Amino acid sequence: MKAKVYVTIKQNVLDPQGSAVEGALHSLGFEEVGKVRVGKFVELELQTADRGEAEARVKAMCEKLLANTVIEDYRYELE
Amino acid sequence: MKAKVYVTIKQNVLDPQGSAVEGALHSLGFEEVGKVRVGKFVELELQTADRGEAEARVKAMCEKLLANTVIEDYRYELE
Amino acid sequence: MAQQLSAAKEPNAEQIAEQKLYKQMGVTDDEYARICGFLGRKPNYVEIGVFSVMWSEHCSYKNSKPVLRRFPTTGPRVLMGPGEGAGVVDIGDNQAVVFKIESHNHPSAIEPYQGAATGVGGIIRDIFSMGARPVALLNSLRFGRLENDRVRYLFEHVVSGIAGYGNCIGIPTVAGEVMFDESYEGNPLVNAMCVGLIDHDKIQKGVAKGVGNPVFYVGPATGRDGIHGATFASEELTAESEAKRPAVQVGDPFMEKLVMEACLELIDSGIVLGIQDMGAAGLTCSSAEMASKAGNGIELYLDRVPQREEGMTPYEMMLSESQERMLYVIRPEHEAQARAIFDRWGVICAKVGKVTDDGRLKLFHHGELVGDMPVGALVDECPVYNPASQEPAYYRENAAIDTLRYPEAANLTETLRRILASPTVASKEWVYNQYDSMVRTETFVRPGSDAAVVGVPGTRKALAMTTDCNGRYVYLDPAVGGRIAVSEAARNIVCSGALPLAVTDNLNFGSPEKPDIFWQLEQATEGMAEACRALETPVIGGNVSLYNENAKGAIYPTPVVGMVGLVEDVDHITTQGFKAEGDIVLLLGDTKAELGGSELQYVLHGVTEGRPPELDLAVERALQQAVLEAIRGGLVASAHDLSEGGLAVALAESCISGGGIGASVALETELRPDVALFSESQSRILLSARPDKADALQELLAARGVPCRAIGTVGGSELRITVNGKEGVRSDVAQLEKAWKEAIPCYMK
Amino acid sequence: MKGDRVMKFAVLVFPGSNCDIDCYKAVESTIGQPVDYVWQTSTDLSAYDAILVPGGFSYGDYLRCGAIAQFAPVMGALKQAAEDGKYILGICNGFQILTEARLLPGALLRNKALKFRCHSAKLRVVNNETPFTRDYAENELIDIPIAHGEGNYYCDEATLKELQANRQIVFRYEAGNNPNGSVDDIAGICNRAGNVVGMMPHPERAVHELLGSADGKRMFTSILNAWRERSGAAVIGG
Ligand SMILES: Nc1ncnc2c1ncn2[C@@H]1O[C@H](COP(=O)(O)OP(=O)(O)O)[C@@H](O)[C@H]1O
Ligand SMILES: [Mg+2]
Repeated sequence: MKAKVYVTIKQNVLDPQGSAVEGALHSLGFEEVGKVRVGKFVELELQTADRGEAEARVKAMCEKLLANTVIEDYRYELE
Repeated sequence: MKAKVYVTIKQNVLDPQGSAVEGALHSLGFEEVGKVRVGKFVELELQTADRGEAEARVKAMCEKLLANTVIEDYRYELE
Repeated sequence: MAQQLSAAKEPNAEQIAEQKLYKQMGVTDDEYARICGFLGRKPNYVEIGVFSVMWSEHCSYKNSKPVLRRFPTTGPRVLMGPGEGAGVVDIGDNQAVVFKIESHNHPSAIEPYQGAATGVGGIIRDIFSMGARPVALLNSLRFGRLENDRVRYLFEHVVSGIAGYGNCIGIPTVAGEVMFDESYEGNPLVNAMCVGLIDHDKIQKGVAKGVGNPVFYVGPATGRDGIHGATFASEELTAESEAKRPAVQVGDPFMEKLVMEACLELIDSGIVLGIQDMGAAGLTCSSAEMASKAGNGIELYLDRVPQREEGMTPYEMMLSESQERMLYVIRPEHEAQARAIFDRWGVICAKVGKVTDDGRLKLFHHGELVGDMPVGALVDECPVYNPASQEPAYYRENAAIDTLRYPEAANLTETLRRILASPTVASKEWVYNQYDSMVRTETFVRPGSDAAVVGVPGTRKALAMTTDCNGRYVYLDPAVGGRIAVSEAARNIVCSGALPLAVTDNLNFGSPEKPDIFWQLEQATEGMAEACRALETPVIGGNVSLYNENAKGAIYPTPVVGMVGLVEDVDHITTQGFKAEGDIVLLLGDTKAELGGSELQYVLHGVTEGRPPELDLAVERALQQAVLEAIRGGLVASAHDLSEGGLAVALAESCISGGGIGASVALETELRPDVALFSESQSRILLSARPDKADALQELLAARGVPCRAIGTVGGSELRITVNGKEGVRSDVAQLEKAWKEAIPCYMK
Repeated sequence: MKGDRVMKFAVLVFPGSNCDIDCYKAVESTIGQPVDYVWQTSTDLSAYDAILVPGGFSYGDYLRCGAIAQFAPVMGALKQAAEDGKYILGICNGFQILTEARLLPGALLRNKALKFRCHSAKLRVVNNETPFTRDYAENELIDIPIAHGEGNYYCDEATLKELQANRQIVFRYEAGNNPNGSVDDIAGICNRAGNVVGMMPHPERAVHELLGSADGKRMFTSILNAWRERSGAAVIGG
């Protein structure tokens, strides 16, 4: 089974990288762009066929390692 | 309109961060995990209603700035 | 007082009083009554928020003021002592060095990367807000034992946070210390120090000068970052309140670099009347202090504050701790000139207020007066407490402990290897290789010797710098431990070829409301003050961090000493590594049976007990003066101060730092061999000298009354130590180096 | 006489550059030629004979190191200068900018161990026939410090073959001491014409003994000598 994890910086938390990318896009002429946030995207494979189990495991991985829940949110998809 | 951009390291390029995350997951007891790849996830808002135009613009942003096509692939979604 | 619309959901003055909501902000009933007295009415929500931060320990020093008064703060070279962002010390030729240390312990315990990073960012602002160019960073860290997962997580991320910020902004991180002890579990210490250079005539003050002058805000927009954790019990946890929850502060070193360059350029232009960084309590503290120092008032128009988030209330803006922000005052006619500078650097700059003559801090929001407080009350009228103090039982009990009660260490080579591999003693390369220690190309001694040395551009002078404190000694005897912390720092400076100039200190202690902790604080500061007087290194600034406690109680009292010294000529720079085959090794000072608080005790027996080593300030002073004289006279090849792990560890380190060169040492002693090798007696230094200089060196030391013995020679690839003719230690230096270098990486794999 | 003309150096400055001052000082102290800081908004580099793209964290190194800097106004002039055969040296972040701008092939990934590393490093001078390395001996081992988090040079197989075939690999880390996992131990490369060099190690940090090594000095004398030779003037002693 494949899992995709999306880690984003919490709404209220400053995202300096997002601001820098937004500034760069503007100066490149992409002025219509706003609210840029830069997060992480993790793909992984799980040797499990059991969807329920996979879900629990991925959630645990996010909580323990993939996301820093003090400043980041995460969500995931299983395929 | 919202756009989500996923930037991943090309398959044949070594992904040091992915390997490190994989190693860390294994040592945390998630031994069933493999092929971990770490990429970027960029969210942005576009002031356009025209889907076709938005698509062309986002593609241009990716080619120019958001991805380095020497080492990275990208894909995007519009919402 | 007008009702504010934007904050309709905030409790009003009556509710704050009735429900004693001020208590959740850390304001006591008495303090609340006092605030009401100053206002002549009950404070509203913004006002109580502003008072609560201004009267917090962090801003008011209400529990520590009396002990801080013990420190000597003046001296012939001190241009500015405690009070401003940082102290300033003359180094001649119209130049001065500016430095300060600050803690970020609690933020780092929650979010280690950002906590440490923003700690570095904050201390850098303290330096450039004085008008000084930051030239070096140091850090003093304490963690629990590396066997613990959470400790490793904290250690890993604190170090990368420090690296992330300092490397990006381009200020070299050149020195520091890291110690590990379970006492710090759950409450790591993260103290960051910054050193800057300035010309005398450029020194700035944080004053709001000139009634009618505009007040400007510089830096990124304000968000709900790190707002005073006072949330209200009455407020249910809805999705909305979740979104309003104070966010962890995130550092943006790139932004700080731009703000720093722009501010230094602005200061250079000569138009700044007053400038201050927004540190703890952000806009509140900076505006109130600037007004107070000028004897003026300030009006702020909060709707003009650049905002990152929608719907921010006056309360949130006043209490936000968003990073990388500054406040400055200029004359109105200079506005365009200032703007041009900030525009070029791409930094936001907004006119947010005005200097007034009424001595009040007045807050306006969309034209309405939403807060009105006397500046004097905010800054100077916080009650000062004299907490109860009591000598703790452990202190008395320790006096009776015989530190020699454990059997003699059997295998001295193996013991040395174990101590070298103890994380506190082991090489910190894993840490400092993550720091850019060389940017600015003035780092003449990088991390890895007793003190770092950084050149003063365009001169033959240089600055030596270090941080030191052994919390175990301070715990066992705070007065002696305090004396040792200052003396050891000075000794490290002297060993590098510099004259110790002054001290910045960071008092990391437990809760001052516990009488035995307050006793530690009193005793330790007394000991430090004595040493500062004896060694002529006044305290020019510092920081207090109290309430450092974990589930098991207070941390070891850890008054970290940051010290800077002046190298008169780069030719005097001396490092700890042995230099050449055949050089004579000299041990200065007396070794006594002092194992209390030693690394030997901790590593072999897992205890920290007894009394720490003694320290006689007259002896220490004579030693330091003689060694500096010898170094300046060109008699010394290497110098290394003896600290954790004693003589054996110092010898091993001098061999390793010398590129793996060996040494052959013969000790004659009445002490037990393990004691002779691992005792941590103070006021000792290991020197090496070329054979043709050794006699002159010994004569000089004898003439100055410094005990000195030639104990061996440099050479070969082995470290050999015999004690009274019997073999004690014998090992390839490479073996010792392996144990020392691989210890921390091994934990951190 | 051409010999009277001085060689003019530019040090580019982007927001977040922080080795700009070091490069400036290095040119002054090693070869005493005139140097100017050139702010990224400038669009004309025609007055300069050599251009240094310094290290640091341009634009915070956000997104990717050097990614945002490649679009600065000065980059057009830099590309022109490269085409005109002027000497261009990108150090650390400067190397990253040059690859992002495709003035040099390949890309710089995160260090294999994911950590920033700062320490002395031993480099092999692989090609001493470039204008930047002529004062070194072939295969000489030199001591130049590194300080980077993303110095892991990557290029595909075909590009690597080309680099090898055209002698575009200028520096390699000493075998067994590759600090970042870069392909073929590459520490620095040049373009086909040889007038553009990018390297992760910092020669400007190794220009006198107090800094721990003076091995970087000869990069600067090389550039000056190459330029003087090209312009027909006397060569200074190495
Ligand atoms: N956190 C750190 N950051 C930078 N340098 C460090 C750090 N910790 C230790 N070092 C460096 O490692 C060397 C040894 O440190 P330490 O054992 O504390 O020295 P000493 O006992 O002489 O005070 C010193 O040069 C010190 O500056
Ligand atoms: Mg020391």
